[in-house]
Amino acid sequence: MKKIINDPTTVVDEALAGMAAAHADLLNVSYHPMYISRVDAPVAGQVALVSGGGSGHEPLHGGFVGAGMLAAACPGAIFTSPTPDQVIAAAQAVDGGAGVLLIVKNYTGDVLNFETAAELAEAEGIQVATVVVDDDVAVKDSTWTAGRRGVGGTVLLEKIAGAAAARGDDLAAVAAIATRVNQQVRSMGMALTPCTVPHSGEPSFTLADDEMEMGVGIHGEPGRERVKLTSADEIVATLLDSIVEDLPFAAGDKTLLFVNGMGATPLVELYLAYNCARKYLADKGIEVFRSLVGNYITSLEMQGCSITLLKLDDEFTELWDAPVHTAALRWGV
Amino acid sequence: MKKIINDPTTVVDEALAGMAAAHADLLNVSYHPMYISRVDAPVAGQVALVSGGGSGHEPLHGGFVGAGMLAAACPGAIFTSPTPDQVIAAAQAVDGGAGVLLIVKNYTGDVLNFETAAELAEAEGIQVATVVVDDDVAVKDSTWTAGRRGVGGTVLLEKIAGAAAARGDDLAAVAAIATRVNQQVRSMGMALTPCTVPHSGEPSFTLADDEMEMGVGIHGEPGRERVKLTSADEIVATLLDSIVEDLPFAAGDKTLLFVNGMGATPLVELYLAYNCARKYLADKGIEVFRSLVGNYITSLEMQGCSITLLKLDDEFTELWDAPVHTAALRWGV
Amino acid sequence: MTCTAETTVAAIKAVAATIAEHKAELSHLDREIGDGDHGENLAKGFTAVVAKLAANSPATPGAVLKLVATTLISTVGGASGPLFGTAFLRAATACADAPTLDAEQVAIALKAAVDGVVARGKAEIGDKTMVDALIPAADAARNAADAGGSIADVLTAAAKAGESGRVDTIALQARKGRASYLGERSIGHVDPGATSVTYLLQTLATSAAEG
Amino acid sequence: MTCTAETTVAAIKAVAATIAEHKAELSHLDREIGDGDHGENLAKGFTAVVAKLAANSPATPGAVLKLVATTLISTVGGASGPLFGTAFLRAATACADAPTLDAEQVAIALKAAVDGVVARGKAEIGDKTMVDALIPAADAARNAADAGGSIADVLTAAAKAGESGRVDTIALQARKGRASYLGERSIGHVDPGATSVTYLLQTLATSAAEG
Ligand SMILES: Nc1ncnc2c1ncn2[C@@H]1O[C@H](COP(=O)(O)OP(=O)(O)O)[C@@H](O)[C@H]1O
Ligand SMILES: Nc1ncnc2c1ncn2[C@@H]1O[C@H](COP(=O)(O)OP(=O)(O)O)[C@@H](O)[C@H]1O
Ligand SMILES: [Mg+2]
Ligand SMILES: [Mg+2]
Ligand SMILES: [Mg+2]
Ligand SMILES: [Mg+2]
Repeated sequence: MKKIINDPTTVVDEALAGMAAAHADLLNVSYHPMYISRVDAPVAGQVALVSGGGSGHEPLHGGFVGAGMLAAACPGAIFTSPTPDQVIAAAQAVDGGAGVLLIVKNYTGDVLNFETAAELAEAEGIQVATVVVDDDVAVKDSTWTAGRRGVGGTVLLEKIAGAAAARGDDLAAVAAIATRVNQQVRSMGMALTPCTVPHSGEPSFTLADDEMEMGVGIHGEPGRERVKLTSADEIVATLLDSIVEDLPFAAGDKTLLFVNGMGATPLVELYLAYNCARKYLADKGIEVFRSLVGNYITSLEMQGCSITLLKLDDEFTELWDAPVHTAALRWGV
Repeated sequence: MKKIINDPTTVVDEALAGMAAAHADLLNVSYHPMYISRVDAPVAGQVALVSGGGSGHEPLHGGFVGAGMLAAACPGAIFTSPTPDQVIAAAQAVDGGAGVLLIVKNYTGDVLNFETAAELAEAEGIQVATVVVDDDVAVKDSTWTAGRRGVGGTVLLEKIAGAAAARGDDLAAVAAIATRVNQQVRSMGMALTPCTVPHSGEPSFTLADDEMEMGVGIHGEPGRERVKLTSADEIVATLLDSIVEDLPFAAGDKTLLFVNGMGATPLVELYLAYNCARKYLADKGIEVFRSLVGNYITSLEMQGCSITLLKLDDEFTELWDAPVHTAALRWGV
Repeated sequence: MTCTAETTVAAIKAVAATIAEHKAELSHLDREIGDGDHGENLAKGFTAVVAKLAANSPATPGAVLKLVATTLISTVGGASGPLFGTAFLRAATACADAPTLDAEQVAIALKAAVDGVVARGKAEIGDKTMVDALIPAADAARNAADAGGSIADVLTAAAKAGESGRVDTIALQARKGRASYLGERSIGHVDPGATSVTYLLQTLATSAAEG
Repeated sequence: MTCTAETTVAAIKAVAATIAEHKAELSHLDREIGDGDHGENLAKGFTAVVAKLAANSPATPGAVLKLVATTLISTVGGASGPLFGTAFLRAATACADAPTLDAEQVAIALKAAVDGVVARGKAEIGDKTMVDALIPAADAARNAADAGGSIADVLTAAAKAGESGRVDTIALQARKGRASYLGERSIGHVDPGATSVTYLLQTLATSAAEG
């Protein structure tokens, strides 16, 4: 295992200290329990978005804390969901009286811990709503599984719901918009290489030099199937075939196309994949109206990419374009 | 070689097409000869910054084209400097009558090609000034080498000089500020893994599982020395020892600390390294007044990082804080 | 013997030692069909539990189990954190403030713990989770108690049944938790959570026999 | 024989073939002490040259060399682009619009090319660059011409001297170009540019001998 670290057991704490120092103008960090909150929280009268999950997906979620997006993020150990006490403390710290929306990626661990937290936070008198993100089309019918995973759609949902909260929508309205984003977004990912969790030191899976993993998750867990490495055009077509037919997306739809890197795939490959996706969607008459390309929801140093497609309406577009000021996404301010 | 590409010979063209599509609001792209220019170029009466170099360092330079930074970027083949005809065409396209500043990283290839271009552009009646960036302290005395390489300092120089051009400074003044940045900035990098140039298919060098390369460049070229992998604290201290003693930086100095990823190092490690650097500089009484953490000048999928330290004065700080609107750096707008 | 606060603390410390010992193995199993952190998650939690038990000395078995529960909930994370936490919490509630427990009470507490895991995680027998070890374990404990067995007999029976339920998970396709994402590729691997709960039961059994 | 536009075109095409053939080898050498693109850079350039020569038929050797120069400058990139480009440009200027060249003129053209490389790159003998092959080559060509040799004699002498200069680069520490960043670690590797110019000279010699 080759990493720039001091001690596998302190990676998250040290990285968090770095984030706090690098973005002191944006973020406050609490260590016991661990959460990141926007420096101006609580914002009175504004719904507060609280998300979280295992670490190792940076910039998700901490990089999205700030005006127009998340009020707080709760980082767990690497690839391990946070614990309820973190979520409760974060909710208490950022609740501006308008309630807290918990944004949870659909993994058993995250769901169970946030469920426990929600129960206890409500007991503390905090108004809580929860949205569970499950946009990963690689996972089959949920009667046979824990259900679809929350992946790239989470980034778009946090931005759009954050803008709704910033414009003053109440908890029910923000939760409704978040739920609607989850209904309109689909994603799928692939990996060329595994990643290595620091405290384990072992690659999360092994691939031959000519193999890739399609439908991979964001925790280095193996995906839907292992196939021979093919061209970028074929990779993108495989991902988009599943995405487009699932919603389904149809000719004339206006979309936001998000090409995401798993952490170790260079920008040149991501823009190349984005170009393949544009050609694919153009052939289907699907319009790309907004775009995001880069490493936003990652799996440590995994090589690979995921594609997320969101069906836009005017409200989503307006909320996407609204100002945001976080460490990882910033515009309009 | 595992990459998300279609054909090693068309990687740069396809990635550029993706960039053009993803950032149509910001960028125009010319393919023959190849250059990226800001969509509103030429800006009448404003000095135009033109940079360029081999591809594979994304977002450098194309990701820095836009208001407040570069007017144009000329991408060469991967790790190969662009050719003079690209630079001349770009200069002609973006010259707003106030002249063109060529920003060149100090590599023989880049210097020779930009030199040739400058001669020809001047022959075309364009006012040209050139600044050569050579901030890499890993390279020893230039009487024994081609001179220090241009690395991380290039990013800061392009931002600060771009802000000077945006505020209306004339060519001599912008060139003077760029030169002053180059005098006040120092960098050094290291690698945990090599990278693979698509058309070659071979790793740029080989490292044992317990080895790292200190003083590595950004072209996968080997560095100053190969040593055993150590802790993040030791790695950062080695880089900063060379950087701090070189300028030298002294207690009380206000600095901009830039921790850069080589492309495949996850953000969690970069923030951890940033934290190590903050502790190191605090011990020396050097103040970190501005910060940048992320993958901004990369070597394809190389794992590793570089540290860049710029001695700030009020003018540099004001120009750094000035609005910038590019694909990779954006604030204040 | 009967189960007191002291023997419960001793048993929990023994469990912490077992988990620490098998940490790498549990994470390895989790790498095969999950995300490779099960061993670390539990080890982190039980290390915290041992620290808590060093600082506090709860008066009853139930109070010990409650301290274990809250500590695991706030330190483990992942799926197993709330599940182990709920199990210990329900067991604690079942024990109420009884100063000591007999075999019958132990069987009841175990059943309550298992019901709690099922209620939280909504997994059924055959879903390839810790439930496949826990349900047979609770049933076997009940039978042993009805047969008038000692606490050691009850826990030994539970551990045996848990072990065979654990082995049965190898042939199963996961329908809950991360492993379910693998579909048929989850078949042929033993479930990490079923393994950790079996180690837990075995350790409780031995420390009851020794104690 | 004398050198005409036709024989020059033929020679350049032969050079393009040689470079294509040794592309991987040249990039491999460049990986050892550079950035691994020397072969690709030159192959790209000479492929473009061949295309240009298919579309145009310059009237004189000088015009052929000029076309080669401008094409290389606008297609190769890297250090070798401007250096090869300057070399061909200076040679073209030396040939002016002479319809044919004799051995003396070839030696003069070669000297002009080498002077151009030195002027652009500012490398000296011993810096471990293409200059270590080129300077001895130009000197040898001069001597062969003075001795009344044919064009083939002149180019063969140049190629021989270039080859030994190329081999000498192995022992040198680079002081120019990327390889210089390696300091002492550049010792023990042959310089890629010295190798490519030697291939170029050898190909010119053989095609002169055959032509
Ligand atoms: N819904 C569920 N009900 C019961 N047990 C479950 C459920 N989901 C997962 N588990 C158990 O949790 C174990 C994995 O725990 P762990 O690795 O610590 O959490 P995570 O999967 O979040 O990384 C599985 O082996 C399985 O036994
Ligand atoms: N200053 C210089 N003068 C002469 N030749 C040089 C100089 N710098 C580099 N070279 C030659 O260029 C060769 C490398 O060319 P190439 O790999 O195409 O360019 P780059 O180094 O930009 O990748 C070296 O092997 C060396 O022979
Ligand atoms: Mg986990
Ligand atoms: Mg090169
Ligand atoms: Mg796990
Ligand atoms: Mg090279």
